[in-house]
Amino acid sequence: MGNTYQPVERAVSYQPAGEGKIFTDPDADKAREYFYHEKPRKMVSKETSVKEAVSALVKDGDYIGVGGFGANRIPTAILHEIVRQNKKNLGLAGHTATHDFQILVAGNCINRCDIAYIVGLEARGLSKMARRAVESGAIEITEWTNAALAWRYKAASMGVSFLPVRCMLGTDTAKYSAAVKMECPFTGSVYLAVPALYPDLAIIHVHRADVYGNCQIDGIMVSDYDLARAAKRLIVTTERFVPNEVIRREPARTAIPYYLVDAVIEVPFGSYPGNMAYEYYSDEEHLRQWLDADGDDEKLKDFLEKHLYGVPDFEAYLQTVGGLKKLQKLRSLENLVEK
Amino acid sequence: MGNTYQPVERAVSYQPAGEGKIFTDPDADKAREYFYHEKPRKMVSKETSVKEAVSALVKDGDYIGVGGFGANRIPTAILHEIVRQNKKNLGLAGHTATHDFQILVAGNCINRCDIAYIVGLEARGLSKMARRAVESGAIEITEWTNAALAWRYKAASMGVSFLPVRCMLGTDTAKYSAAVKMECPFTGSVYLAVPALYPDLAIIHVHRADVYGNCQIDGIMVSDYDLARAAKRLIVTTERFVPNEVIRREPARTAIPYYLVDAVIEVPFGSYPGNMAYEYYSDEEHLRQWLDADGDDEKLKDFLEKHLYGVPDFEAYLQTVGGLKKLQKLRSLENLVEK
Amino acid sequence: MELMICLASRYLEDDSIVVVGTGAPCAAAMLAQKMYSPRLMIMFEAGGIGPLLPSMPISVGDSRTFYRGLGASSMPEIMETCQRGLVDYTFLGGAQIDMYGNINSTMVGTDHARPKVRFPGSGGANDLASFCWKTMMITPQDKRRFTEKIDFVTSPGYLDGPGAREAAGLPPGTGPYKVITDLCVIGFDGESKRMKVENIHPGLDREVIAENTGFELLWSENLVQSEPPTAAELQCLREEVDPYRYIIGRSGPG
Amino acid sequence: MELMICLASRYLEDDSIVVVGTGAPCAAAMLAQKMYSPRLMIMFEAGGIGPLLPSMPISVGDSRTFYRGLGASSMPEIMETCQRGLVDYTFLGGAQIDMYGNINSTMVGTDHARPKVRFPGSGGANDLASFCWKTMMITPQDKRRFTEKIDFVTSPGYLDGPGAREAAGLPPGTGPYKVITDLCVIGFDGESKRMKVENIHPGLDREVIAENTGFELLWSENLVQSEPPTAAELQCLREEVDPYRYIIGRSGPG
Repeated sequence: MGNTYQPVERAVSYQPAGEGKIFTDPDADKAREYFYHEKPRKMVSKETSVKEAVSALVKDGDYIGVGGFGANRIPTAILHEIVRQNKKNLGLAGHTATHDFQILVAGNCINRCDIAYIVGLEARGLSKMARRAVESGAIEITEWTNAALAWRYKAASMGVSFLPVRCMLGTDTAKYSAAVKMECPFTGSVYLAVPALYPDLAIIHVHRADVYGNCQIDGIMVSDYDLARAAKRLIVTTERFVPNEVIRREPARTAIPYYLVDAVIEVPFGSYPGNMAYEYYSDEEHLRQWLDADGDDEKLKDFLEKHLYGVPDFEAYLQTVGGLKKLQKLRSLENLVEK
Repeated sequence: MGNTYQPVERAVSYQPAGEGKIFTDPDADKAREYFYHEKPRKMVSKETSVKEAVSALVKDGDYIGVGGFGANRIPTAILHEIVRQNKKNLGLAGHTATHDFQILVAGNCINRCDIAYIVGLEARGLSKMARRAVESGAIEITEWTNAALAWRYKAASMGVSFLPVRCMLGTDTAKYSAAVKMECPFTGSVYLAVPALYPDLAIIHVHRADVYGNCQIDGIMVSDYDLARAAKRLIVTTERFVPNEVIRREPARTAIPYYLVDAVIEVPFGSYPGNMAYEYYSDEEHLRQWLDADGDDEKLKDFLEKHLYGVPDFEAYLQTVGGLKKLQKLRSLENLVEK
Repeated sequence: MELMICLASRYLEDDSIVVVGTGAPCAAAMLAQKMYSPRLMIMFEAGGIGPLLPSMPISVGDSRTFYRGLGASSMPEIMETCQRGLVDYTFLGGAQIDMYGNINSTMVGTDHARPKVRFPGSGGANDLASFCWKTMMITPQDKRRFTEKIDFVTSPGYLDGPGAREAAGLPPGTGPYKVITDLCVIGFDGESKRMKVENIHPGLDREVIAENTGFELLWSENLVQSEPPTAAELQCLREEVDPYRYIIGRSGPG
Repeated sequence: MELMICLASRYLEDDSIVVVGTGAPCAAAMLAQKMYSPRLMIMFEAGGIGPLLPSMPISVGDSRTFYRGLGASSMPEIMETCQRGLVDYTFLGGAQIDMYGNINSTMVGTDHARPKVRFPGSGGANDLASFCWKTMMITPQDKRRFTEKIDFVTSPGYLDGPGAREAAGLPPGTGPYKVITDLCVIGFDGESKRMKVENIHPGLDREVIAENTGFELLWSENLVQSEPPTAAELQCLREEVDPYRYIIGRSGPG
């Protein structure tokens, strides 16, 4: 009947497993104070523009978490605008950060990064520019894994300052992390403790939301359930606005309730050139152009001028890549429409 | 930039916060071994009968977790059958256990219980019988809270042997729990560690499932996401079977995937007399009869004979309380049909 | 009961979040929504978020708790939202309470293994009292209930006084806020963390209250008479919140 | 590449669960499903569970990974399913590997802050190598890649030998299982936990393999020639699994 696990008083030791830096404060009480005093619990419209949201809610030096995974369901419009507004010295959670990392590095916005997966775009290959940025030492880094970062968000989302995990043990990944080696109080098993990650800001793209910020996400959630709850500030972009009644019709589908959200903007095709499940597939041609361009400073400059700096907003960006015609094609691709 | 939280080596002490027993083994490695060797990863039909499932999968002495909350979405058919088959010396997670606790105590099935909420039926009042059973000392108890038990399931579901929590601190609830006082490795804040709870068996009622055991639940999940994952064995009853294609149409709605499930049985109205969201409201009249009967040994004996021991199965039980007519009434009540 | 519900409803500020149980607390929150705080967000510990309550739930996990809700989530989601610091208010009941607002809902007696009387236990009460910023209680007041030493501290008030919650590791800044009884409204003294009577219900006086309390109460310097329920409050409570008089028709705690 | 994929597919037993990435591992799992293990359950670390893959995903989080799936969950759900011990197989790649199956996918060089070459890092690889029961690798084999000392242990193999995983706190019973290269199939010696060649691909011999390995290999007592891809395997791979030759059309690791 489990009596072998009856707890006894025991002296133990916490040992740092790594020499990495912790870029964000894991203190759950300080986060509580922030949430209590700063989180907007008023259920009022939080509709705004991309420009306004980035200007008001992204501060130089902020530590940012990005929703989605890789190039899938990323909030591209916000990422572009951060670059356009020339935000500096941002920290980033590199939780399989691919095209998002690439955009922010192209804008020279990042100076520190918790790394699980960066510089690559999965099967598409590596970004030479992003790679150089990390190799140059311009970005301070701490190593983690996808699960470790997911659980760091989860700790924050649960309201505790750490969680015990079983990954990273025995490896150099731990050695360059900021995890702490500890023991289970019941079994004596070895664990790593990972610190809660409360980003200053999270940016997440969703399928639908009402103007208050109640959001639904279709398909996989990746880590966005926890990211939305861990973040001090949260900007949501949505494929489309829906009336509050749509949210209330299926309350079990609410992934992000309004009281977590600081700003919400309707951005159709907002994850382009990434994949948005059930909406549009990724634009592999354009992502290839990005990768080709970013191997060369001159080419990159021209490329960014054409697609990012030289356009006023996301809609204009979409025009530079083929507009609605292209997007229709990506929709057919996503939904396996035979043509 | 958070450097104040840079970990340093530190001697600390784990102190038992309570004198309660741990009824189940929190060891994550032993659970891993069990899951590896015993969990049925074959996607084959697991359809069976209530009688067969209880006979094959419920063993005397098992520690059981029950899905739902209070009398809502409880697997009544399985609970009745456990009583009918006279299973003995069961342990129970009393995670707001109300009518489920009452049924199992009426059958004299339980000898130990992790308590968050027992003997009461919420706004309906207390079960005198259940109360006497606990007061007599016949049931060994350890105190917890609803959140503590939810997080004990969650620890098991995550595959770790403990989680840090901030409830129970400073109270007698902790003193009669089996939690351990510890510190955060990063902030030094005080936490209680709660041990993972891997029940031998979980029983959960769901809205729909395919014959392989892929399940959907409508409305609130309570703690069943984690309970289904924490349990060594899992019996599911479902309001209705659906083809696998229904599951595949909306994969984001799969609450319990097949590889967690050992047996699945179609039991329409399977949560009666409890409330099944969107299907039927609770039968307050019948629950009142239970409460009235269980204050008196003779009355209880007659009541159980009529509704439980004297009927062969759940369908026959439903006949004793008014059959389909009654259930139609409860359906109208649930769905606020104006009549 | 009507008086207590009406008084409680006035303390729930608009644009805040409250986790309630069934009975009187739910009635108070519903009344507050209709009278004073239309954007008060009601949550239930089993997972319901922001329902348009069609009637009084009979269980904190029944389908009314998420009827046309903003969310139908889970117990971990609600409890973690509380632990994370997003929830302003909660309401508790209990069999005994002491001068620091510690509550017993577990047992009467001295032997935990064989209690004289067993109650349900914490349920979510300890969690909510630990995590929510302001804990409120609605309870009838008498000497047996308001007692010097409670038999079992199920849910934390200010424990044994100033600084005790923080020393125990509970989140700073949290704790008991108001106790609303059938005799008076009690707050907690900022220094000593002891119960301090703020309002006395119409027709009653200090003596009656003292007689019905098993420990020494503090008295506010600005002790005033409770504002009785208004006609509008009573009408709303009787016609919209609890038309079948499930709560207000009964006596005793909800 | 075709050879490696076909060989890998044969090691995935029916009625088991595998977490795969994109590229060759996904192709191997799809081929296994079609040829040998129809009930093999494929998961993706971003949340996809049991899809009816319409084509090769380009990201482990793209919508193909849960197309008509049994589940579309989350990264915590997949990683916790692995940590809980339910996942039988995983596949990894990497830039360097040592005789104990430790893998480097982080960097080349000695200064972590200024690496000579930076790779993406662990992603989910360290997690999967820590939690899944049997870790497999598909990789081309050469001296630069199969090296005595790797620059960075991103994901754990048997670390520095017998008992090291358990001593580090990793779940017992887990570890590298097979390494499938363009030259041979390598297992791990039960005692020493070192790489041990089991099959040599047609037309090759020990010398070629040794020349392309930066450390001393062990050789199985039952060293046999690899069974080349069958016509049926190749047809299925070329026509059904990867008709656009995304994987098999390229050279190098997937």
